[in-house]
Amino acid sequence: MAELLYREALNQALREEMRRDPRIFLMGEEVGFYNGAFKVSKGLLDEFGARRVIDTPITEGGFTGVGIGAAMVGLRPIIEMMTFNFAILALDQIVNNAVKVRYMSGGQLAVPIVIRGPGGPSRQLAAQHSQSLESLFCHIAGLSVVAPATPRDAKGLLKSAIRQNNPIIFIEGQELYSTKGDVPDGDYTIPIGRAEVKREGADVTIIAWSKMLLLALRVADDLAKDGVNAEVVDLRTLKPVDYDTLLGSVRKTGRAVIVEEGWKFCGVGAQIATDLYHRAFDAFDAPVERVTGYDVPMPYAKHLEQLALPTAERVIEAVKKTLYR
Amino acid sequence: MAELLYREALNQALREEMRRDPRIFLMGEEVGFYNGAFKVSKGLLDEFGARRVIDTPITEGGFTGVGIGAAMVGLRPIIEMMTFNFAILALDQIVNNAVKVRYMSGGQLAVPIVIRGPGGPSRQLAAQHSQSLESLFCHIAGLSVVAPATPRDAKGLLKSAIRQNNPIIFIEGQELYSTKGDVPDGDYTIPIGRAEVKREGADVTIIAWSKMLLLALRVADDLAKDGVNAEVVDLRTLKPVDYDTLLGSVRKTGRAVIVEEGWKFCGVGAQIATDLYHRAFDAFDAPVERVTGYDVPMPYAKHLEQLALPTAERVIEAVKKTLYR
Amino acid sequence: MSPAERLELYRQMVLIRRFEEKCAEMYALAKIGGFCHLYIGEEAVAVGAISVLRPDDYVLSAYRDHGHCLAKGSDPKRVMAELFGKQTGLCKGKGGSMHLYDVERRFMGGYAIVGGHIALAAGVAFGLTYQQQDQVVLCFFGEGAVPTGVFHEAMNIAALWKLPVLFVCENNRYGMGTPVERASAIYDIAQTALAYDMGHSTVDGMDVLAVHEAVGRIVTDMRRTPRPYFLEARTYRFMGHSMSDPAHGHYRTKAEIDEHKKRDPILLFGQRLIELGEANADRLRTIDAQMQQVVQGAIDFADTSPPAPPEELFTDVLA
Amino acid sequence: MSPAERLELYRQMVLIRRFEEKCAEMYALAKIGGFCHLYIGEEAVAVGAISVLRPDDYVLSAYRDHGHCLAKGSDPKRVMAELFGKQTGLCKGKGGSMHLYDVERRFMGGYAIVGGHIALAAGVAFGLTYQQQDQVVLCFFGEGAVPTGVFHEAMNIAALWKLPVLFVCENNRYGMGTPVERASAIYDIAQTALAYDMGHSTVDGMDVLAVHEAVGRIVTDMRRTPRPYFLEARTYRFMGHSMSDPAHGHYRTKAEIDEHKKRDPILLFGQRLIELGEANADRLRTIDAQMQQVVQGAIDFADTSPPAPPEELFTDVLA
Ligand SMILES: Cc1ncc(C[n+]2csc(CCOP(=O)(O)OP(=O)(O)O)c2C)c(N)n1
Ligand SMILES: Cc1ncc(C[n+]2csc(CCOP(=O)(O)OP(=O)(O)O)c2C)c(N)n1
Ligand SMILES: [Mg+2]
Ligand SMILES: [Mg+2]
Repeated sequence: MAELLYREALNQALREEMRRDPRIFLMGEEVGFYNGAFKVSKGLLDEFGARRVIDTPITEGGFTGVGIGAAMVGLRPIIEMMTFNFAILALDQIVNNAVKVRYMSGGQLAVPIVIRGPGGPSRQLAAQHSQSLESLFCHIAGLSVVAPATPRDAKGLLKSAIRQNNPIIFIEGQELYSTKGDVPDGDYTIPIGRAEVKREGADVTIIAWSKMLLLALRVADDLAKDGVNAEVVDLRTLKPVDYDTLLGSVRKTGRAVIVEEGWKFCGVGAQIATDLYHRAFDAFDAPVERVTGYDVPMPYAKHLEQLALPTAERVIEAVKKTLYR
Repeated sequence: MAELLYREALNQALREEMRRDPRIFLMGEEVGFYNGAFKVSKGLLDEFGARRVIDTPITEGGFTGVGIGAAMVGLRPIIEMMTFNFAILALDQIVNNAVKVRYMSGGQLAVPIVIRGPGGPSRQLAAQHSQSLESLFCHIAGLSVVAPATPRDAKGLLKSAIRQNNPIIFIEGQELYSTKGDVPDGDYTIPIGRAEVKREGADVTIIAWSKMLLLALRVADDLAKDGVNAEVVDLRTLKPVDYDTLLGSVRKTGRAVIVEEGWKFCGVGAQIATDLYHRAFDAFDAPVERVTGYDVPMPYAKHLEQLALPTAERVIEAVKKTLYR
Repeated sequence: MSPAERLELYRQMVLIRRFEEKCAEMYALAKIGGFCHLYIGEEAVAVGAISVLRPDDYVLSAYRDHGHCLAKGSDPKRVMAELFGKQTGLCKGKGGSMHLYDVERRFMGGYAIVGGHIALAAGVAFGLTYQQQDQVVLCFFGEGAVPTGVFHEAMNIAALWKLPVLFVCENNRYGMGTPVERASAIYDIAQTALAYDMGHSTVDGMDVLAVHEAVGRIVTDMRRTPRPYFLEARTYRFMGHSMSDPAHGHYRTKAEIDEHKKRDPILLFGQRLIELGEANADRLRTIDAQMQQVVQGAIDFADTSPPAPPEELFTDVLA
Repeated sequence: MSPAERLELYRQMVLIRRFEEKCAEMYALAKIGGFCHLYIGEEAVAVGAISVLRPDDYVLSAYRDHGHCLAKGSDPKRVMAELFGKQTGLCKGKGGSMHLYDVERRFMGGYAIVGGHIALAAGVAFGLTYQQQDQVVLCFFGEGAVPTGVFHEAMNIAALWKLPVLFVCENNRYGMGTPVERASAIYDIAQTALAYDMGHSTVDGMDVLAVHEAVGRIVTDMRRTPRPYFLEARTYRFMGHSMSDPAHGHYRTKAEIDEHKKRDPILLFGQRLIELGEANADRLRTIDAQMQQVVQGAIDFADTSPPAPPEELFTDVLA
């Protein structure tokens, strides 16, 4: 067990997996000589060389397509989006090629590709650089989407993502890179598709992922002082959803609040809420509450940006609503 | 009142609006000399000339950006996507420019642009050409999304879309172009953001849009023989959602089935179901049922394609579930 | 190239022609559905170019892909069965006309998003270089794909990284109803390679030997010194853009088509073989008859093959 | 061009330089946040090019946009207030450093998706042509945008439709840490225009008069005969890519930067003015002092301005 930064944990996962399997390569903007825009790939060029750690021109669609093509001939590409904002430019390659080549070919091909990078709003980066796009990817049939919140989950989930054989979206919290946490030594994996109860409680279930998990845990502590004992579930994998864990929790608490940093309409929270109702209609003592980013482009000004995103106050208010307080 | 094809109704809307306002132009692939891949723009080049009916190279991102730029200097572009499958290539322009320029400029600019074209799975066109992408657009803050099911709604809603001052996604049913319906003569509009009860009933509410409305109405007739009196609500505008109409119906029936042709996860139906529960938790006598396309790429083979999409059988089954039959 | 090899080229072109003529019939009978884009008139490009390749070289194409797939050696039976949407099709009926795949023969697919597969082709070439293999990749696409952004992104990457991919632009003068003059700022499409310091040239796409020789030179050089190349093949589509499009909409005249049909690649090559004394009219007729039999065999196979079982809807989504 | 006009160019370059030096300070004090990309070293490009324009001509830029915005005549006070995220900013604090807009002055925005705004610029030019107006559009972007697909789509459309847009590529040799040699298959970026039969040339981006003259010729011609043009301005960024990037990461040496600083555009132009006898050292020092005052005034204005009220979060989403 060592205390590592989230970015260091990801770096370890990349390094260990690349040592294990020579078919794995890392491709993206500034991943090599620059050691990564957020230093996640620090030192990888030195260790693995320019053949396996490849800097690209600014062509997200192009190099994502290149990664898919390489996967079609047996390689295992890891494509870094400098930030997920730019993945929109690769969306056609992801939607129409990465996830469909296998099906269209009747199973002749597989596309084991990890598309990873930082996501989520980040300090005053404004409308074009500050947004949560995970729900867009979650809608696509055949895509798995992962969004770890802790260094331990980041390393273990990235290893699982790299080892599985299908296109997967791996969204790192841009604001989490410098957060610390205990990480088991050496090789371990965290299974894809498993949520985790990060805090036990009996009164209400707060469901969150990525940066919002930290908010949820903070809120849970505040609520405890108020005598409200909140259970906090870290979704970790957004798709496929681990309904067993979620249902186990809401059956116990009868109440759920979903905290989501992105836009509300057609967000992941909508899917989860609907499915929970559908599978445990009678378990709910109150409607599911959703706390999300507001449906506006992200403003630059700090004070407006803070208002645009979920706050502790809004989460607490939502929890109290579920408790009819 | 005249009976028109869906495509003819759209053609009338385009023609009448272009006559009304010289700032409106139509741009896209094959919209001019070819009269439109689906003949929606038939005759417009002859009437308005190549200055206002503009054929483009195959560059969805590029010409959508051109449209946005033109809107920034006072024009009112209508951008045709030959099919909405290709709009993915324009998504960055839509998400990061069309819907954000106004906000980023602090209100100095407006972007009155209509992005329209056929959407939805269509006869054996297979994975890359046969999919429903409306939910992707619905997730984007600041975007309105319209999907008319009848010739009357198509004309009236397209006129409203053209006259409003913001980016709007207008999805025509690729399989509806040759359907017929009564269309009022001359100039009329249908307001954006208003659903319509297309069939009254008291036992269950079936919510659908675009091609799925026709399925819902057919099913409602079958159910009637079974003594089940279904109300069918045509969403028409997917965002913003007309909750007054939806709530009016479910408060009456206590049961809802949402029929959606696209993929289930993070689909429009998830948002609607969650919101209905949230606003009328106690109105429901049964969980909302969703009938959607299965989460697979679209197969080419006809018999598999049919299985991939919502069928009358699946809708009826869902209705019966809500009735505990 | 030996007389036998030349006859083989003729055989392939005739096979593709007869195969697709039947496709048109079968489409009319609704045995084939979806979008179906015929390659009739352009056969010399696929046949001439692919004839240069080793079996382990790779080919990717757009949606007008029947010819490339057959030229790469796929069994006409399984191709036709795919078009019929049958279990015995190359892709179990899941891909259809626009998405043929035959990975065993290194035919890596037909793609329906214009330009999208060009990046994949560069990726396949990247994969080969990464694994220090000496195969090459041929990527076919229409001139309509040249304005697309992804084409340019792939061109730059391929040139920058010296990837062994030959970009074969099948310039048939039209993208659906749009003549190249109204879609591209340059008429001489090969000129686009200047933006990437990439080797480039133009070849008569109606002359199968010219294509064979040009691609031969390029591929030999590419195996020696890996680097991409851009080849513009001037050709012409005799049929409509797809089965749902008339042969001549008002975007081109029947006279124009007839003019081009005088240079029908099969006609030209047949005459050439006769001039060379490598075949006579009878021999050519025999080949034609044989190919018609092969195609009929494919039809029968497809017709009598079972459809994929319903479970197939949910398979092949994930590996 | 008159001596007074030349002095005005000098004044503008110094204003931008002093303005951005203060930005760096204010960023360190956390009065400015987000990504902040300084233009220091590249001032001659924006000032030389925009000095040619009429007030009703249009300019668009990428995220390194302070210089273009100021050169187009925006009030330094409102620009600085925008960077401070204040209500009095050009965009009420909603845009920030990467998204400055001053529509009254026809500065149509700074954009942060590399390449994305190039299509918008073509669109503005399309809109002008559509309305039969004779303005021109200047679109600034870095050499890192040249590989992007949208750049190429816009180039082809602009050339095909003869749109009055001047593409000004500010080639400062690096895209973040990537030297142009590792991002582009061509070193002479202007060559990219060959793929579109578009007029193109390269100019010394450290020489404000050279830029002024080159753009002058191009714009005069463009007003007479509307058609796009591609100008590569060779320049150099003295600071890091953004405030969060050191001036020289290990991607370039301090020595390299110092070498380029010898050709600091303000230094060069000051010497030139003295040679021309149009200014002496004192005069230049006075201008400098004046500009420092202007910048201080902007800081004070921004500092004392109120933030936007909370309701502003929800305004300007829809028109
Ligand atoms: C990105 C995209 N936009 C539009 C289309 C619709 N479309 C299909 S084929 C075609 C014309 C392509 O012409 P070309 O590339 O010259 O190939 P050809 O059909 O002539 O062989 C178009 C516009 C598409 N499939 N993909
Ligand atoms: C589509 C996209 N990909 C990646 C980025 C991240 N990024 C921001 S600036 C930049 C480098 C751009 O270099 P260049 O175009 O030369 O402009 P310069 O910064 O040198 O002025 C990159 C990669 C982005 N903003 N947009
Ligand atoms: Mg063509
Ligand atoms: Mg640069």
